[in-house]
Amino acid sequence: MAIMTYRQALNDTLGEELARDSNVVLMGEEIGKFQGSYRITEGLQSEFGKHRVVDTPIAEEGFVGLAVGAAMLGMRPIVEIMTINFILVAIDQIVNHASKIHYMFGGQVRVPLVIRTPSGGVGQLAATHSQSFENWFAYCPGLKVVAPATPYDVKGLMRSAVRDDDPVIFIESLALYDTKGEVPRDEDYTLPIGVAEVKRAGTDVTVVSYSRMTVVALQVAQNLAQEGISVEVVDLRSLRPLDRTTIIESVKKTNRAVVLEEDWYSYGIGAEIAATIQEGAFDYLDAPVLRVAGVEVPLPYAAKLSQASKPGAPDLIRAIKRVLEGGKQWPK
Amino acid sequence: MAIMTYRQALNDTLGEELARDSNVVLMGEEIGKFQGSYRITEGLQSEFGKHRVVDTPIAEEGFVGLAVGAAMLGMRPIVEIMTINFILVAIDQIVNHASKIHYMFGGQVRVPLVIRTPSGGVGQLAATHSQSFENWFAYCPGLKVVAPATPYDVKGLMRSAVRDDDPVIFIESLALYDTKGEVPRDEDYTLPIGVAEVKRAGTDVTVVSYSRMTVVALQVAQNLAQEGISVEVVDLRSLRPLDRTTIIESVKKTNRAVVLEEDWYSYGIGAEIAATIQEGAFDYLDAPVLRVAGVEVPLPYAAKLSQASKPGAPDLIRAIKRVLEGGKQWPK
Amino acid sequence: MAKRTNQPTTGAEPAGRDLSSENPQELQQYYAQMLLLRRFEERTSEMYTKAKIGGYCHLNLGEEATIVGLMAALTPADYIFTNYREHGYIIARGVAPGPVMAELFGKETGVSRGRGGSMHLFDATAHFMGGYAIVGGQLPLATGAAYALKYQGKPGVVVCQMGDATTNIGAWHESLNLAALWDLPVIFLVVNNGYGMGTTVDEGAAEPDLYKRGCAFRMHGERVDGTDVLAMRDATRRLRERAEQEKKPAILEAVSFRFRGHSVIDSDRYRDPEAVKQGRNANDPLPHFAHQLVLAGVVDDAWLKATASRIDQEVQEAIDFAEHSPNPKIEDLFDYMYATPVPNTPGRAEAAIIAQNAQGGR
Amino acid sequence: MAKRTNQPTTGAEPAGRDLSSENPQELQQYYAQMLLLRRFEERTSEMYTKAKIGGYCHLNLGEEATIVGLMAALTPADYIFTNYREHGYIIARGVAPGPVMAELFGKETGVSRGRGGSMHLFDATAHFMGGYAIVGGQLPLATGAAYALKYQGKPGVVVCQMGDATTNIGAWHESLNLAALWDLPVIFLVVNNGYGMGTTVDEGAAEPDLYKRGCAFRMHGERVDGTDVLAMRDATRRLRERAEQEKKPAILEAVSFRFRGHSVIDSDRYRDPEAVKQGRNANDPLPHFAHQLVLAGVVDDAWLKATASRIDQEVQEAIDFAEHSPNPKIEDLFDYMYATPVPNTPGRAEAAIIAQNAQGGR
Ligand SMILES: Cc1ncc(C[n+]2csc(CCOP(=O)(O)OP(=O)(O)O)c2C)c(N)n1
Ligand SMILES: Cc1ncc(C[n+]2csc(CCOP(=O)(O)OP(=O)(O)O)c2C)c(N)n1
Ligand SMILES: [Mg+2]
Ligand SMILES: [Mg+2]
Repeated sequence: MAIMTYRQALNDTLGEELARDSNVVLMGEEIGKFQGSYRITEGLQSEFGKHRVVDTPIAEEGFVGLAVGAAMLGMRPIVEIMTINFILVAIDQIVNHASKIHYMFGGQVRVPLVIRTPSGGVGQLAATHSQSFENWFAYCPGLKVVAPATPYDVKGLMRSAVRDDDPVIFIESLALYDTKGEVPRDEDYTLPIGVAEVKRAGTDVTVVSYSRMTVVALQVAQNLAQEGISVEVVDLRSLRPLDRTTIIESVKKTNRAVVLEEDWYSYGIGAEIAATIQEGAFDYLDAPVLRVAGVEVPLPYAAKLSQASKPGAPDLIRAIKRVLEGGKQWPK
Repeated sequence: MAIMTYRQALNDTLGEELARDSNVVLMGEEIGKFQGSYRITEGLQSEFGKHRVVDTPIAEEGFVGLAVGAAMLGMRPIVEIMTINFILVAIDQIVNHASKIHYMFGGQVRVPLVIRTPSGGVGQLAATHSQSFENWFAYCPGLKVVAPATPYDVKGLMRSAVRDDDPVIFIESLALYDTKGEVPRDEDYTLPIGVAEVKRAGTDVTVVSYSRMTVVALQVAQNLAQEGISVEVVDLRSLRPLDRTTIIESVKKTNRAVVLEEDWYSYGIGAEIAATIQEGAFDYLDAPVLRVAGVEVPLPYAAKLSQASKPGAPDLIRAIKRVLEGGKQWPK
Repeated sequence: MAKRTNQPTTGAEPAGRDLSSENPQELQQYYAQMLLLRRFEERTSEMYTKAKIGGYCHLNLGEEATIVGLMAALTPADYIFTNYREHGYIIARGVAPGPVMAELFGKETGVSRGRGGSMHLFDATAHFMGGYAIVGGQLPLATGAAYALKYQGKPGVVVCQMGDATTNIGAWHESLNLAALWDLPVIFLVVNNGYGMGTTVDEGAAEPDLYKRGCAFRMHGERVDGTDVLAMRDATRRLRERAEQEKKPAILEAVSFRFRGHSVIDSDRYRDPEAVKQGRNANDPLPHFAHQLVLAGVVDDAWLKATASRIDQEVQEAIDFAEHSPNPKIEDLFDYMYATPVPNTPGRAEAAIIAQNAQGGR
Repeated sequence: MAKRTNQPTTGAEPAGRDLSSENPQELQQYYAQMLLLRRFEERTSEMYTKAKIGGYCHLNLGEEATIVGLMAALTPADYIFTNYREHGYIIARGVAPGPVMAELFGKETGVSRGRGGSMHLFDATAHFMGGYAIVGGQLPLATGAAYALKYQGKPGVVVCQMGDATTNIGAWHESLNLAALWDLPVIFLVVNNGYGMGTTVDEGAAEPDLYKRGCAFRMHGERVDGTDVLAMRDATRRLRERAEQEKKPAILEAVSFRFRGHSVIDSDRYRDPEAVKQGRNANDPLPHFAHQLVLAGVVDDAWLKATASRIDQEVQEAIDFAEHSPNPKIEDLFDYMYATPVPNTPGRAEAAIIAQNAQGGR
């Protein structure tokens, strides 16, 4: 085992996949000469050359669509969208094209494409630079959407995504890039898309989350263990397909659930999780499923307002305690 | 009272608002000379002139953003997006700009803008022309999203939308344009944005829906009354703000709920409704909240496949009967 | 090239033309193909009226010479991306009319297995890479296909067809810039039929000489009479050669006249019926070409008659094929959902339940 | 106009310039304003390092002449939309440095009440209509503002500032086409500092002479030396006049040199430090202009010294103002959420709970 950062896990895997298959290319703004705005692609252009690691103009719709078209002819592009906020100008190519091409044309052509992009907020990036839109993509049949929380999962899911013949939206997190974790040395493992993982077993309450929020949930679980509260943490890992079985089985055991998510509360990922749980584990629930999510404002810049608008460990702890008391108030 | 179609109600109200306020303009593709692809704006260009009813090039991002900018200087544009499928190329201007400008700039400027567009499917318009994306907009703080089901509601909500100083997404339905309803003559009533309506009172089960699905729900309710099943129909009317209280109060009374929605099942509007109900009426629920929604495929063209993929009255009836039996299976 | 946007030629009888350098069989085939497209679209319109076809349906009437001339210049290695007005393109590319009509009928034997419909035709073997129904959506895709050809060192070029009004959307700018910047082998074919839906070229484009709009990318552009099959073929050949050999993209603007409304359900009431009639007569590629062929002695009246009846027959057979083909089964609803299967996705079991419910009156 | 993209001028001492037709007070003011922007940005960078400022922060160093020249030509009726690199613009437009610095500090006294931050400055009174942080996002908005001016018959024009790399995005095409098609009074100011982030103009634009890209819309374009405050002012005046009187939009490309990395956290390692140093020396608008003013007898060393210390003082006061201003209150979190209140939205009661929780360690 080696210890490495989430960033390093991404960088390594991208390098490995470039080396493995000459049809794999990386594309995006500033990923080459600039080394990537978040240094995910550092060193790769020098290693693989400008035709494998391609710097694009600022034209997200153009180069995302270009990657889709190239994929239709057998290439396997991995596109970086600098942050998910900028994906809005390219979303037509993803949702009206990439997601439909295989099905709508009766299975005649495949779109082996990965779009990787960090979601969520960090620092004080304010309203236009702190958003989460993974729920939008998770809504769309034809796409696969993954959102790993650890360097280990990054490697396993990125390998699967690159080798998958469908368009995969690979959600990263700015705030995770520097986090560390164990990764097996020299092992070409993959993780299945569409399968959640119980990252920590527990008996009193299930916390369902993904990406950075899974890390927060695991920390809270560890802290609450000291208070004698046993938290099970289900890490979704994939948002589409959604592994409803793993979620429901967990809640059938713990009888209580909280969703922790960084996106906005209404119509976010947590809505689907709560709806799924109440439908699948109705008779098992001792309290309503609560959602801990972002406050519904265009994220303000000022540090304290920004902080107060983002979900964090204290909010999760409060929610867990509420469901343990069978708390049923609404609104929270 | 007059009987008129949903289309006529739109056309009338747009004309009235054009007449009332010279800052109101209509903009969109083919809304003038062509009279609107769905004839919503028929006759308005001849009546009000080319500078009030403006035909645009095919440049949704450009003219939606143009309308936002014009609104910032005091105009009150009403933009037609021919169908919601084409809004994807303009979504950056709506979500990254229109929805944030008032808040992010500390309240210094307003964006009194209406974007009207039909959502959902009809006929065999296939994968790229049959989608529902209102859940995406409902997710975004700073927007208001309404989706009327009847000519009466169209008039009341359109007036409110045009006179509101925030960006309002006005969701219509292709399949409703020819439906008829009663509308008071010569009365300048408005309906509040953010308030749901119990469109039919009942005692056995609550059906929550909006837009065209409300019409289906009302029909089903009428039919099931003959079988002795009393269905309460809550018409959301607004998706953002969401009137949680009305939904929850209804379910507290009926103890059972089904959501009927035309969008895709996972991460659709119904997810938020089900999550809201289980949280707000947990102790009152005798069965899980079920969702009747679109099958998760890029809508196929072939008539039977297409039909089978869309939710309809029989599906709603099945779901209602399931919740009445306390049905708790998953998956359905 | 003298022809101006929105200025249909007058109905003067075309002069005889020197066709001595042409292969007569090829000329005959061009004519036959144009007639095939014409009859196919006329019958398609009829089938739509009979409710055999649903959704939106856009015809190529008036654009036959553009399409046939284009395809005459392409090789099997080339790829074609189009918009939703593409019935003629896939047929002229060599796909049998039967499976095309079957797609319009929504049948399992259709080119897209009934999943796509009129706006979404596809044939992998013919390198016909799809009709796309979001205006401008095919431009980045086609640019990407050209990127792949160049990257993989394969021969061939990509043709990206679109309408005049499509040059006003952002994807135009981004795609052409990328194609020019990276020297990609792609021809952007702008079919200028004078209208978006009811919007004229001048009402949408601040530079209505559309072939000139490549100036923003230092990209070469040409305008050609899209009702002249030979001019169209020759222009395509030139630009194709340049694209393949020098990897230089180009714009080809083909000007023609839209015979009917935007789609079969558009009653075209924003155009003056008299002007439309005149425009149609003046710009109909078929009689003009027939006249030239007769004058040059390439065909005679008997041949024209025989060809017409052969083609009527062929289109009728396509309709019969479509009519008698099976519908896709609801049990297959989730086939082609994902190319790489993953857990927790619905499959045949779920489709069977949906099929059962549907029979129960869904 | 002789100046080419990406070819910084050499460091030769500028020749004396005939300034006799200029108003000396105005010249002094231009210089003082340029120096104010310079010092403001230098201190901003310092404050960022001290963690007084968060988020992303982009400086105008090297662009002072562009900004001051632009603003010198505008009238109070005009409106300005910019990208995220806009500190200098709002100050040169007349907004006091204090509230601008306060915004960077995230304070309630900031120009956007602390909600926007460095990338999202706004001042309604000054008609400074916002910094926008999505590349190209401001273009349709500015076009719409011009539309409103024309519709409402108001005087004035709109200036839409952007960077060189922004000319590659679709919103550019759609906005310029609309502006040209509808004859809107807007000037598209392209600040060509040679780079997107690390991408040069040639690496992004197939037509790297950016002012020429208006050809796709029959739109006039000019290139000006963005380090020459008077050239910039005069070009703006000309285009402004044309826009206001004839309602003709135009492109103005102002070429300058980016002194540092893309943003304060960019270490600029993709540029050769020696070349950057040279470029900075050769293209620094301040010493060049000071030299001209001295040669022309408009200012002397004593004036320059006094001005420098006055401006240092002014910037220090801005920092002090920011430092001592209050933070926005969490209790106000939902203020400005909606301009027209509607039911079922969170308000002060909900904000109070959030504030309480936040104190409890959120
Ligand atoms: C992004 C988008 N906007 C609007 C439409 C609706 N629409 C379909 S075709 C069309 C006109 C296109 O005109 P043109 O490009 O000239 O092609 P033509 O139909 O004349 O061949 C419009 C507005 C669409 N499909 N996609
Ligand atoms: C749509 C979008 N894509 C990418 C980014 C990230 N980004 C911010 S600034 C920038 C470079 C812009 O360069 P230019 O237009 O030349 O302006 P400059 O910063 O040089 O003033 C990029 C890529 C963004 N904010 N928005
Ligand atoms: Mg056209
Ligand atoms: Mg730049």
